[in-house]
Amino acid sequence: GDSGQTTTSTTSESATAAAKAGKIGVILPDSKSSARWETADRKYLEEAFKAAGVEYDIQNAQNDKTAFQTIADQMITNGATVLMIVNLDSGSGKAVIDKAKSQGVAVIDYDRLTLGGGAAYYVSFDNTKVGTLQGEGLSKCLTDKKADKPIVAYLNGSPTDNNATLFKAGYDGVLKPKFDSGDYVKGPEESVPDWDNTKAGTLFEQMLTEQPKIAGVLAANDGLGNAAITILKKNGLNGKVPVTGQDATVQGLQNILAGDQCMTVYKAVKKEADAGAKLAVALAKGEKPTASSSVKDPESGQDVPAELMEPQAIYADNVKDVVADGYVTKEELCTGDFAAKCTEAGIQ
Amino acid sequence: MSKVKELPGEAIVAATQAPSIGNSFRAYVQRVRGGDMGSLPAVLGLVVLCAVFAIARPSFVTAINFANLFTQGAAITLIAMGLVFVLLLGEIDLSAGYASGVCAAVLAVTLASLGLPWYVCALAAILTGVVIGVVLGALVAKVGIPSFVVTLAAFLAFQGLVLVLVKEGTNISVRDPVIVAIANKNLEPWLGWALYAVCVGVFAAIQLVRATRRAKRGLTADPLSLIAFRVGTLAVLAGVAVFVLNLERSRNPALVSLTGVPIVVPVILVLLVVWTVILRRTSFGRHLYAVGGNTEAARRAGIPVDRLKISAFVICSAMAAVGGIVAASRASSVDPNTGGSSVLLYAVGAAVIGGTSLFGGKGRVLDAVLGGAVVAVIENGMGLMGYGASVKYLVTGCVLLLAAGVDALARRRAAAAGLR
Amino acid sequence: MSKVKELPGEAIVAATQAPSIGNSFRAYVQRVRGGDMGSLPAVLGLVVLCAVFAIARPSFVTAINFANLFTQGAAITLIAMGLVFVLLLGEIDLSAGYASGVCAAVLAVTLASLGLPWYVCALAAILTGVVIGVVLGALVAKVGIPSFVVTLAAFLAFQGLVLVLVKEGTNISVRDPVIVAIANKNLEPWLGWALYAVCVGVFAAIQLVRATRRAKRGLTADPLSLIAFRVGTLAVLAGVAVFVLNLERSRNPALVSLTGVPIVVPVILVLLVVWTVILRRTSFGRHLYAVGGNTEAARRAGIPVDRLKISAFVICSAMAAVGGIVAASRASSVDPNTGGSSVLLYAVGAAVIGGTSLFGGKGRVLDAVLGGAVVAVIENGMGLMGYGASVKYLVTGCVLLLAAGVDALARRRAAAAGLR
Amino acid sequence: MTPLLEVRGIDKSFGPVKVLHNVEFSAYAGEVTALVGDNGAGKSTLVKCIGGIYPIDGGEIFFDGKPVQIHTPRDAGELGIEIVYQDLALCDNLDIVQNMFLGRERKSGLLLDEDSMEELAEKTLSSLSVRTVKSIRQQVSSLSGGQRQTVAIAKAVLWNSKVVILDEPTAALGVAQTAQVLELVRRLADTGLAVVLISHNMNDVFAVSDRIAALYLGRMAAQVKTSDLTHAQVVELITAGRSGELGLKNGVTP
Amino acid sequence: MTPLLEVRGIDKSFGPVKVLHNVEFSAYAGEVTALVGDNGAGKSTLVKCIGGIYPIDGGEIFFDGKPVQIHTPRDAGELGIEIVYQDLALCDNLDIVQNMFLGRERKSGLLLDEDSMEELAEKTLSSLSVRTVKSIRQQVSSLSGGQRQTVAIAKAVLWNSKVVILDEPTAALGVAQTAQVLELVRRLADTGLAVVLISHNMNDVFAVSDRIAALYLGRMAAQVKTSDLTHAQVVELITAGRSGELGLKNGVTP
Ligand SMILES: Nc1ncnc2c1ncn2[C@@H]1O[C@H](COP(=O)(O)OP(=O)(O)OP(=O)(O)O)[C@@H](O)[C@H]1O
Ligand SMILES: Nc1ncnc2c1ncn2[C@@H]1O[C@H](COP(=O)(O)OP(=O)(O)OP(=O)(O)O)[C@@H](O)[C@H]1O
Ligand SMILES: O[C@@H]1[C@@H](O)[C@H](O)OC[C@H]1O
Ligand SMILES: [Mg+2]
Ligand SMILES: [Mg+2]
Repeated sequence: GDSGQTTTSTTSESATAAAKAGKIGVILPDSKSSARWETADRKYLEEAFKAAGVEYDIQNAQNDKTAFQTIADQMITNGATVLMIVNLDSGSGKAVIDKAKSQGVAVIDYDRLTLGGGAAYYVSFDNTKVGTLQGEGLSKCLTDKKADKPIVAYLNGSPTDNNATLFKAGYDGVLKPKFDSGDYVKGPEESVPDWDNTKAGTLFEQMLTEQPKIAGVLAANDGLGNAAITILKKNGLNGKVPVTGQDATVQGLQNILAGDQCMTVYKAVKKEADAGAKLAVALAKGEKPTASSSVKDPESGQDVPAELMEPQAIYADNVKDVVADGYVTKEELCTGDFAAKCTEAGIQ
Repeated sequence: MSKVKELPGEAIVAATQAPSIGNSFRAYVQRVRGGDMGSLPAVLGLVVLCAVFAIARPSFVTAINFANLFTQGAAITLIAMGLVFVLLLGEIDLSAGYASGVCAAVLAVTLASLGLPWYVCALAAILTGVVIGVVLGALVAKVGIPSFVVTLAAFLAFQGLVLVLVKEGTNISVRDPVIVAIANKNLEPWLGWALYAVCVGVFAAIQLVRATRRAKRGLTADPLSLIAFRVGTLAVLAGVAVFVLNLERSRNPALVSLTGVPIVVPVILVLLVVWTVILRRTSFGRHLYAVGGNTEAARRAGIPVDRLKISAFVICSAMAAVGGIVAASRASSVDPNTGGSSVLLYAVGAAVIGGTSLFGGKGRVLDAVLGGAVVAVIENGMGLMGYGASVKYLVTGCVLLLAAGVDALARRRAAAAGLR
Repeated sequence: MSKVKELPGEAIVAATQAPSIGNSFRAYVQRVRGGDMGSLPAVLGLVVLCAVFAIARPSFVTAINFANLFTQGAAITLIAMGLVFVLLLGEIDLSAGYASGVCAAVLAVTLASLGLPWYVCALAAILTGVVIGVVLGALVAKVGIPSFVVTLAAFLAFQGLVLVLVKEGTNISVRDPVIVAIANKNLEPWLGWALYAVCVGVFAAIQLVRATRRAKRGLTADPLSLIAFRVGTLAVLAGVAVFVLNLERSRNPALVSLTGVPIVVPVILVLLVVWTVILRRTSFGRHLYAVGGNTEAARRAGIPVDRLKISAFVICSAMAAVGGIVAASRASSVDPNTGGSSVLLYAVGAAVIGGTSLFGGKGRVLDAVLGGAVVAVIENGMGLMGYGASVKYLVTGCVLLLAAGVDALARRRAAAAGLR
Repeated sequence: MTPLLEVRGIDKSFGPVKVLHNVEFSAYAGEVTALVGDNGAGKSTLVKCIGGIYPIDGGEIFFDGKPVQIHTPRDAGELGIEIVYQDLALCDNLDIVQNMFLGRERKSGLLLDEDSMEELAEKTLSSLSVRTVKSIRQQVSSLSGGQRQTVAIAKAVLWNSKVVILDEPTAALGVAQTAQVLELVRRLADTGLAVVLISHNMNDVFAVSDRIAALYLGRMAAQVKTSDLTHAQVVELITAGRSGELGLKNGVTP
Repeated sequence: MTPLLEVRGIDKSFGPVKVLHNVEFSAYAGEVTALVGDNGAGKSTLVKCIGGIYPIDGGEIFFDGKPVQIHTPRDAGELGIEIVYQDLALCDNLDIVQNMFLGRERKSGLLLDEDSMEELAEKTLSSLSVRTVKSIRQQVSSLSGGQRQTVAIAKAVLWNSKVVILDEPTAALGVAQTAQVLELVRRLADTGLAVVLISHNMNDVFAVSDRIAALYLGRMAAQVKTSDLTHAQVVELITAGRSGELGLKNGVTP
């Protein structure tokens, strides 16, 4: 766990640039909603900042919004001139943005947009698109399985996570028409508090008891997907009921290779991190960078300059893309029994 | 059961005259009416809950749901069983939840990264629990920091430790077939019946031996009829349970067959029996009650209070480790949330609902199992109802209150009768 | 302070002869050495923590960080102040965190949807707290369900209630300037000094009046020199604090000026004084201690124990509402997480670290403030250190343990000297 | 003469165990009534029933000839019944003064009047010859057995009550303190109070009491004038429930 | 004759308050030594120092002539010192049998031997004429004051100890029970044990003791043969610390 250690370093190569540049503070939200924050985002951001030779400080609020604000206070106290935040909710996010602004500190919304917050920039994936890919993925797998009027269950993300709302909007956009047309049947639906995988297991077990004929599961990310797969396995239904996911975690990819999971959505976090870091570094140097597009904040109605990345759907046949991208290493993925499946999937 | 001293003719009439089924039953009714409820409220609460859920959702009374109940409640129940020991002393362990997370993470890491055999890894997890217990116990007993503070600090530290072990937030899969089987597989039907036969047989034997031994010494002993009644009740109830669990409950019997007693059931049973014997029939257990009832009196009786406190924390953390292993098995993975969120509160709640006192001196391991069953039935039933998160929280809270209310009102009535 | 009875010549030497600075100091040292530590351990812990952080991170001792400390610790401290009342009775309120969330949500909803003026909304929030307290208290006192179970149920139910109020997971912004000001704005510098003058003046007056009144009755009274010393100490410490908080602390003074005592400081101060007077100088407060010390004795003395319990829960929930308002102000929003996560454990921890007993009968409102300060300093300092999540949890746990260890070891030593 | 306090036909069970059977008992103003009986006879239980600690299963309580309901200790206190219980009920976390005024604190305005309470407590205690208490601001947890007992007695006599019941008040007291308490008991009765004294010490009983009531296994064996009884007769009533013509006949109350 | 138990120069303070000053005390095998003194004189404190409940500030303890260290109640128990404390230390949540064998349960194999404990407890209790206890499987919380006292005494005499110390054991007992306990005390001494009896009842003291030790305000005023003392002298020693040639002189131990 070296990644846990936050580095406050100045790289000597670009000391001249750093001399003028201010310090950048990054606040990550938690480590239980997804593995990505600590394993991917932190790593890629650190690399980007080191390369730019700026001082930085990355901290994780661990799903505690009081801590989130305290960390923001402390970063400003420590001399940060740019903050990049993944908010826990728009309200506390806005409080941080307001306080920072009043002190002349610029703020970038990273991955999650702070509604009504008025951040200087927004960097993310197209989250509705993520949901769309999941919805399309599930239909594809159901078609492959030649399912007839399948009952589809939802395991939504945390009710408090705004991205979860966007994902749902995405997959509803694909699946709702099919429910309406009668091709699919809408099954039970639950939002999993805090993306808690243990709770998700019991929730899904009870869905299945109440509605034994569930034929497809839209799980909002790989952790929730794995919880559903465990229950399906117990009932001998794994591989027969397709399950979706998100984040291309090692666990999710292994489940795909094993045939238990239908698909996941790969978000090339490196791109997101690089884009965010680029904006932050520019701001820290006192520049006014321009963004490629903009997003309309539905609450304030203002346009926020934005950089939006494209997510990619991953099925068994293109798991190798994720490895090739360096997001997951072959060593972690192809352990034990999976070595053979990796070869089969063309991963080298 | 109780030894009655003979009183002069005009003296107060003794509660139990000669033990027989009739008299024992009358004495029991009197005891209950007098306020010594034992586990009745928890059992009553359980029955009411089951009835309500069964009416609201017919799927509640299916074989599959019955089997689900056991696996869903197992981890909490196991942690609660350990907590009983700490609560008996009037102490608390807020860190038991995350301790189970740490131990589960140790299991997952040793399995995944080191590739050791499952029993070595399980042992490592339990040993981790033991070490945790020693440290917590020593801080409480030897240094004298209140257990609330020690375990609050541990609650934080273990959260950090889990993160370190799962590399700051990854999800470690548990794929070892034996470990996964614990919470996901079932005993062969014949094994279920064998287990049943052993349990009922041993119970009958113990009852008989004890009665004859007491009779030989001239102490009041339970009559054969009463023993037969007890053994019969157990045989019928356990028989029905085994029978139902041995029914086919697969959604697709052609594809896969799903029958038998879930493996967690014998795990819980064995631990229940072992800990109950230790609490009730060894001097160690006796001393735990004594320290919880009156620490000073225990100290004056020469009981090594500090050592006892440390042992209680060790048992608690070790049971948390067992709970963690079951949780890891059930989720087939470990993540930073394992043992977190409401695990601890539910476990303490289970012990308390079962009848264990937070102020020490009163409690049984069976309490944890009964209370754990109440908590599991509420979660299970609410899961079937398909409410949204908010309604579910609200209803769960109210149901919990109702279950505890039965108990409280019964005791109230008893207190009004002068017993408390 | 204490009245000494004259003893025969060969009798044991009394602790305090005539009160004077020298004698009072000697008596204090003896009391501390004898184990009556008062708030010394918490204060010592605070000093050590501050010293360590100041050395590790010079930014810890800046004016801006000093001001941050107050707003960061305010909500937890306020909730802890209320919890002291419940803990004094030997009860617990696990729902205080989410109760603050519910009340904050009521505030936000009435502000946002109904557009009522801020004072009406704040009142509605506090009233909600009062109602919650009445319900919890009645369930504990009248129905007789253990407070752990009642408030565990409430913990779940309130979680659901917050979700209902914030419409299943959105978050409601709080934009009212007055409410937002509470945790985010400061007093005008002159107002800070005025407050300072009033506080010191009133303190001096009370001390003087009490001493002269006791002297008149022929009871031992504190001498002028001792009073002067106390008032002087307060004047210097508070003076330095006000001075520092009135320094310019904006990172960008050209853009915005940031000076003055944070508004939460007088809020906490007023509540601290009011509750302390109620606990120490009214019969209501006296009865709380009595019930916590020996419920049966209190009942026999004719104290209405049930009513007292309900009042304690009302105070606790009302203070939770105040804490919720401050939290809503600080976050400028309310969401389903308000009052959740570790708020409750930190609040109880604050009270316990300050010296309040979980077993009832021992505690002061000041404990909550001191313990709250310890918790806030740990969080604040750890935030400056820039550790990763796992390390931060680990270190926070250890620091908490150390802070509590000072206290425990001191009391241990005292117990060895025969006092407990 | 109507008794100031009278109970009639009191029954009391703890669960299946019946502890008091149809007990009659009276205490008269200006008199000391001794309540005697073997260990476990039910003396303390009877007192707790009168004090509102235990609810009674049957029977009636009369105060000054009128039937009254005593459901809580508060009710008893309001009638003017003051009791020193055998299991002294003191709050260990409070000091002597605070314990003595518990439930009836003196106030000036809304706040407690600590000074006048301290003064009064001091006065009462010194009248009971407590010499070794270091400070009346000492917590009662640090008192010796006898000192605790004295505080409990002082607490009860501080009020202008009409009935004072003392359950084995001198059990833990030294020679001098015992004499002082017995003197106090007599003095209280002489000022017109009804005093009930429970004691196992026959010398004390005969020294101060006007009337003796003997409980035997939960039944009232006899309630007779002290002057009509001998030492030996009382012991017989206590240990056998009867003595000659006096007492229980075959377990039936006379 | 060397005393079986001897303490020399014991000092004990509670914080700033010094409770025992340089106390000397001996108990001889085969004798009953009465320890008397006013309320708060320090009797119970001395006993608790000997029992390892309180650590001593200074002084030495000798057992059978050899210096010993008593740091915990366990140490005292291992030496064969058995104590009935004034603040009876019983576990309210356990029953009578469980309390009597606490810390020294009988076992058969690894498990408790409940039956033999029940038998033995029954025997011991009936020798102390306890008649009103309904069942020896009753929790001690439901016992009367005297019944609790009896259980505590029975607990102490159950063991083959060498020294038995009883701190006001008869305070709550009835007439018959008191006689029984005094008889027991004498019997224990006659079988060769050293018995220490604390009591405020001079009759009891003179009835059974061989030697009397008087504590006065934390100092040992005198330790003399009972036969050399009169009733009045002992009362004087208790209340004034001296009596003629005997006792403390200007606060200095003789
Ligand atoms: N709470 C209770 N539950 C069950 N039995 C009880 C309870 N309280 C008292 N008893 C029983 O009632 C009987 C009478 O008890 P009580 O305390 O009134 O006796 P007493 O006359 O005061 O005796 P003593 O002189 O020893 O104080 C005893 O046998 C006792 O065991
Ligand atoms: N824990 C303590 N803290 C402070 N003072 C104490 C403590 N325990 C006892 N004392 C004081 O020590 C003195 C001696 O107490 P001790 O209990 O030994 O008296 P005693 O001789 O047994 O009296 P009694 O006959 O009333 O039982 C008393 O003045 C008492 O207040
Ligand atoms: O990547 C996801 C992130 O966008 C969301 O906010 O939290 C859960 C993660 O799985
Ligand atoms: Mg009694
Ligand atoms: Mg004593």
